[in-house]
Amino acid sequence: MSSEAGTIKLFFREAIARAVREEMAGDERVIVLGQDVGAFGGSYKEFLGLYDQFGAARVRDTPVAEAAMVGLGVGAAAAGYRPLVSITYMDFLMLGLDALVNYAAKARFKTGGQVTAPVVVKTTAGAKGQGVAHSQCLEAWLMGVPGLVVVAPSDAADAYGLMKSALRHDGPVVFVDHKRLFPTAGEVPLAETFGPIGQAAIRRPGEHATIATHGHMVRIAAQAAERLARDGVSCEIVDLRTLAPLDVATVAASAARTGALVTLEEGQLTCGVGAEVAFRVRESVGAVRVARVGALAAPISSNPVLEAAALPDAARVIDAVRRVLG
Amino acid sequence: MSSEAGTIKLFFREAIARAVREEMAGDERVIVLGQDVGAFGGSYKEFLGLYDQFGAARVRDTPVAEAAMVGLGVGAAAAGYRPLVSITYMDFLMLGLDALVNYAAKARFKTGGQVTAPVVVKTTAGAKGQGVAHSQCLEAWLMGVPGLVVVAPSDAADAYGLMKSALRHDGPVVFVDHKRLFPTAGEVPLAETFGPIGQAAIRRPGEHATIATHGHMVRIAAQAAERLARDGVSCEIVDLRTLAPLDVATVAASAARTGALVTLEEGQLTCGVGAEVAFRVRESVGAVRVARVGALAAPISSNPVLEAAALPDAARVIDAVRRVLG
Amino acid sequence: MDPLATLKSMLLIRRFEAALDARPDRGFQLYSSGAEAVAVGVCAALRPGDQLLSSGRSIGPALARGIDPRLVMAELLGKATGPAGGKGGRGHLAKPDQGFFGAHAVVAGNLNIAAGAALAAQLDGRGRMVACIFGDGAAGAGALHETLNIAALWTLPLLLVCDNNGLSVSTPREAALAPARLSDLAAPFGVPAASLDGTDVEAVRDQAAEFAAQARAGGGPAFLECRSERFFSHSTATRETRSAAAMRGVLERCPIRRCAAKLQAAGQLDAAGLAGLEAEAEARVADALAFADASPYPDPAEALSDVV
Amino acid sequence: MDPLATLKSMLLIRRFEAALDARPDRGFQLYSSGAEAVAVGVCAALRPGDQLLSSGRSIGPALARGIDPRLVMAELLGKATGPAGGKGGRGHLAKPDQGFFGAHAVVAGNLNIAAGAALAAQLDGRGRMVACIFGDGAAGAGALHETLNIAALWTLPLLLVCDNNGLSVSTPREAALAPARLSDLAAPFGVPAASLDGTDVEAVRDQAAEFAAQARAGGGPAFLECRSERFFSHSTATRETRSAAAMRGVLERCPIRRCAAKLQAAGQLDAAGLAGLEAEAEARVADALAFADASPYPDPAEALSDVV
Ligand SMILES: Cc1ncc(C[n+]2csc(CCOP(=O)(O)OP(=O)(O)O)c2C)c(N)n1
Ligand SMILES: Cc1ncc(C[n+]2csc(CCOP(=O)(O)OP(=O)(O)O)c2C)c(N)n1
Ligand SMILES: [Mg+2]
Ligand SMILES: [Mg+2]
Repeated sequence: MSSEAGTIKLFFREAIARAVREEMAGDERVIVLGQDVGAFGGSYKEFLGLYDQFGAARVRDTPVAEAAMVGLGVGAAAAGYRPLVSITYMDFLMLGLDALVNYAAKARFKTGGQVTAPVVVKTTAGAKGQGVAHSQCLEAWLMGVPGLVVVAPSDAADAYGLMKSALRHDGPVVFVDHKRLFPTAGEVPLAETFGPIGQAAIRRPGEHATIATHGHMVRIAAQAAERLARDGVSCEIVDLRTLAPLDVATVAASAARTGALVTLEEGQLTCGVGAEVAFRVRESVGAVRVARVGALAAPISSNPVLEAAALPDAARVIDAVRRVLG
Repeated sequence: MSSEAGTIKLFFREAIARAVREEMAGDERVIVLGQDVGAFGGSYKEFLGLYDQFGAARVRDTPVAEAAMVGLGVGAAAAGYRPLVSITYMDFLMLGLDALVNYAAKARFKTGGQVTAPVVVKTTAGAKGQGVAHSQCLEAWLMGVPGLVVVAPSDAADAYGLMKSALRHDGPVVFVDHKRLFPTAGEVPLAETFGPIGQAAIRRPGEHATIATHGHMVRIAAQAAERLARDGVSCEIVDLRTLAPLDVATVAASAARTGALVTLEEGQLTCGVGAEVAFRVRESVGAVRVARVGALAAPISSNPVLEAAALPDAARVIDAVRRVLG
Repeated sequence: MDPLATLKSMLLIRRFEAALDARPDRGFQLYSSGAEAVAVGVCAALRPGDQLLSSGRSIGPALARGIDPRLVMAELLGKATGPAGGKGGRGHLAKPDQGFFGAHAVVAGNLNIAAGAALAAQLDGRGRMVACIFGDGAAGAGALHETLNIAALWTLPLLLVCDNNGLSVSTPREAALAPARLSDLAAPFGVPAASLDGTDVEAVRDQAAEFAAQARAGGGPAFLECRSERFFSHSTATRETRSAAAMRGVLERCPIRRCAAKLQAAGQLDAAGLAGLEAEAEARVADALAFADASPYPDPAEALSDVV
Repeated sequence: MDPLATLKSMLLIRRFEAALDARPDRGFQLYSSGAEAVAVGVCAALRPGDQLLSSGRSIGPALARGIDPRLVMAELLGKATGPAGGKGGRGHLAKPDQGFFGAHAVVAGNLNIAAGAALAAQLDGRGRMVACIFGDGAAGAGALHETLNIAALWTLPLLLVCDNNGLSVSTPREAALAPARLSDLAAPFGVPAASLDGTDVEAVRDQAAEFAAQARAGGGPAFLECRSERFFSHSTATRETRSAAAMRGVLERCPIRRCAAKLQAAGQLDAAGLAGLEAEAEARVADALAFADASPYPDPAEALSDVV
């Protein structure tokens, strides 16, 4: 059952299913739209059981039509519902950006508050052997869209808590998970809890350098910190958890203490999460040594050798930390 | 005719038309696809005359179907042609991102060099009274896509030279212009010239602060520099001209001289052009005071009062320069 | 809705746009004149709880849906007293609490949004339905295909109304769309469709009413093509591409004159009565302008409100 | 292409996939077994200068187009000797110089790319055409609508082949697509269409040949729906959702057995002859595996080559 008191060990995918189940049970307006989310239970079983419990009217398999899927969710949201739209991989979210960015993100503003679109677009980022068009991390695009909230949990507890909060938020939320997180397990509170939107978390305290990252990369940061610790280098890991709004205060406070910041993301560095975090931290704490780590500037191949070569790993993070520590 | 020797005064839109005309005349593989690009000559008359000269087979009016427009251009490019696809406003490019980002940008890589897609996607960014879904600047999204070249001319000469180079480039290029630039005029060389891709230009030399910007904002920077000059503050204006690849060297050298950098863009600041320029410059010149200027973090209304309030203007640039000069 | 009411509604749209167009401060606008019968006919088939969505060409739809001309004028002129406080403006008019879910300036961008609103109406189970007016140009967009397919699969209470004025900016419908009739696009999905003269307000109203009744009864979506005219150039910023001769033919097909003539022939209206209705429309428009003129622009600080 | 050649080609695909699937290092794969007749029948109608595009389910199309199994195996196993140096891999196979323009793993993502290639073929004016194989799931995407419309308007030499195996991952075609027959989607655009049994390689070949001839003659696009089967689960990473009983029915509809039986009935093939062809296929696959095994993985530095 549980290793710690008051918690239960759940797989990341189970934590998502639990959050959606609780919200669907408590609020009729919550519905799920997506490809193979019904009896199949989702590509990563993250919706398992919802169809049996809530039925075909509230858990809807859709055609392969991402533009309409997002549009339907946004439209139903603007009409008073709270749909969760599952876009299997973030690469395919491009097909639905018009409804998400041109409509949902602007609905509240352009109607002077008459309309809000509380839709949650859940999508899976990251590379795991599926190639150039099934591996991208586009969080940075969404961070720059006023009106969108973007959350990116790194463990089961946050997958649960942030999904709960996302489904209660009164505007569009993009919930970004990762292929490599679904099979990971973690302790989740037995009691109903809500993850704080806009609040980063310090996953590991440290003195010499701050590593600011999110999602699956938090695990890579932990590996790097472990190895650096053996050499007496102590890293503080800040899990951003929410990318929009960004909790600069927590990262800045940490960087101010350590004096060194390494940003880590799986996606592209150019105009990426790290560039933004670095800028905002420097604005608020002035002189701090900074380095950023991300994917190589190339498409991500499904080839095992090339994928591994392109993605950030502990070794690269360690190099970056040593660089900023000069 | 001409104010300077060897040049001719052309409107920005005429400079684009001239470049496309010359390339179409010299290379049968160059074709134009877009809405109302034929007899109508384009929304801003930037294609005027091409239809009469080259005919309906090479200058094709398309339906309102941005996804297919980009896909057709990319497919024809991969099959050996050099299409220019006109996407009226950059907001609508979202509808065509799948073909551009998931296919064109990766075609060369994923085929190991067997296929390249020399397509030019020309699109118009920026706000000019047309509202929340017709005003966006999404250059930063594209800068982070490996495989894409992004150019953004600020005057007629570069509109001509960079369009020429874009149509000769052996991969996908996004040519970003701006609603407010079409009616501006400038001196363009009479002789055939090619704008250097990946090379920024110093538009105004200065000693105290560097302003790095692109497109229409170069004109705003010039206004700010003029006014600051009256107070004895001398600004160097670097026109990035190409956003991918980014000419960091020129900006860094300038910032190293002046010791202060202000980035200016019309789009959103978060994960924007300025965040990237600032990071890369700091990487290469170390300590430099930096500030960034961009739109307010909100959708851009067509409302004259609210649009003006949201967009960067000379006053804000002046404040930023004074801020970095402490 | 009685015949005189539909005529009144069409007259209001026509006069409203003429007055707005005469304003030097009107900015960028898209007009519905020539297609009044489409919006008015469709709205005659809608009930208070229903929702209407439209393309950026939304003055006709908004007024036909019964939104106070004062509010519409204020919004279009960027005044703080508009339903969106002047933030939406042209192309984004909205008053959902009165059944106008809103316009959207992205061509075909409102189709799947409308399907989502129809899904909400279906889940509500109160017999409400949704109508979405879009142009012929939008019929070339994949959004129509995805929306028709899902609306048919899920029997959504959705009426798709194609206001076919034969043009997308300068591009003739024949050069942009392969189908012989745009209503044919519904057939593969088993969605009932009709194609009719969009200058005949009664024909539009009757067909829309039939489809609306089907939708309310759980019969699912329908597709209504209305062949209308565009009396102005595409927008106030777009040059006219049609010849003077062609324009004469276009202006011939006036839905208002057609409606008035029919009522006069039927003895339901005489010259004096028509003059009275025109004067009434003029008065409402003058009042709307006065209201807008008396209204302030929004505070610049509003540029940052209602964002998240 | 003679009947024995089509049978050989189908056998090669079947044995190739069986051998690949048996490899612990095969990674994520999508198989064509059950739909061999679709790719082989279509390719029998193509000429050297033509181009074939496919969905991510591309082993059948690549081999049917005549790409050397050694190259295909090397690419799928991530070896540097693959046509893309191992960079493309599953879902992105390509060998354009041999008429396989390429696979694309984005559902429906290859449709408008294929139309672009067809536009190039039309502009070349050398009687070449383009075929694009996509799944039933892709028929729900707006890309099909936009592509059909433009291909029809511009009479592009494009053959759209829907490999309808009745499933999109776990979702039955009936639950995802409203049309009674997917080929009906072509009708509104005036695009000729046919719907046939995709396990009958001769039927596919003959209809594809007719449509290809039309396209070459300037007759424009066509739509060919082939009702096939999926013998494996959606992918090597996807759990099977069909019952054992259902699978028995699925495996009944084997295009290879059907073709072999027909040839035997016609006296063009005997048991020994069939065994010989099977052995030949086995041998080619074994050779392909040996080639791939003897090939190196790409140098990690390749991760940064061929980008811009
Ligand atoms: C996706 C998209 N592409 C292009 C445009 C530019 N545009 C605005 S209105 C219009 C014409 C649309 O024609 P139609 O749908 O027939 O509507 P009409 O203007 O005739 O009422 C176009 C191309 C747009 N707003 N959205
Ligand atoms: C745009 C997009 N959405 C979703 C997916 C995930 N996906 C991969 S294959 C597939 C099923 C497609 O079904 P179908 O088109 O019938 O092809 P089949 O697998 O049956 O050959 C899906 C949904 C994708 N690759 N691309
Ligand atoms: Mg029209
Ligand atoms: Mg299928």
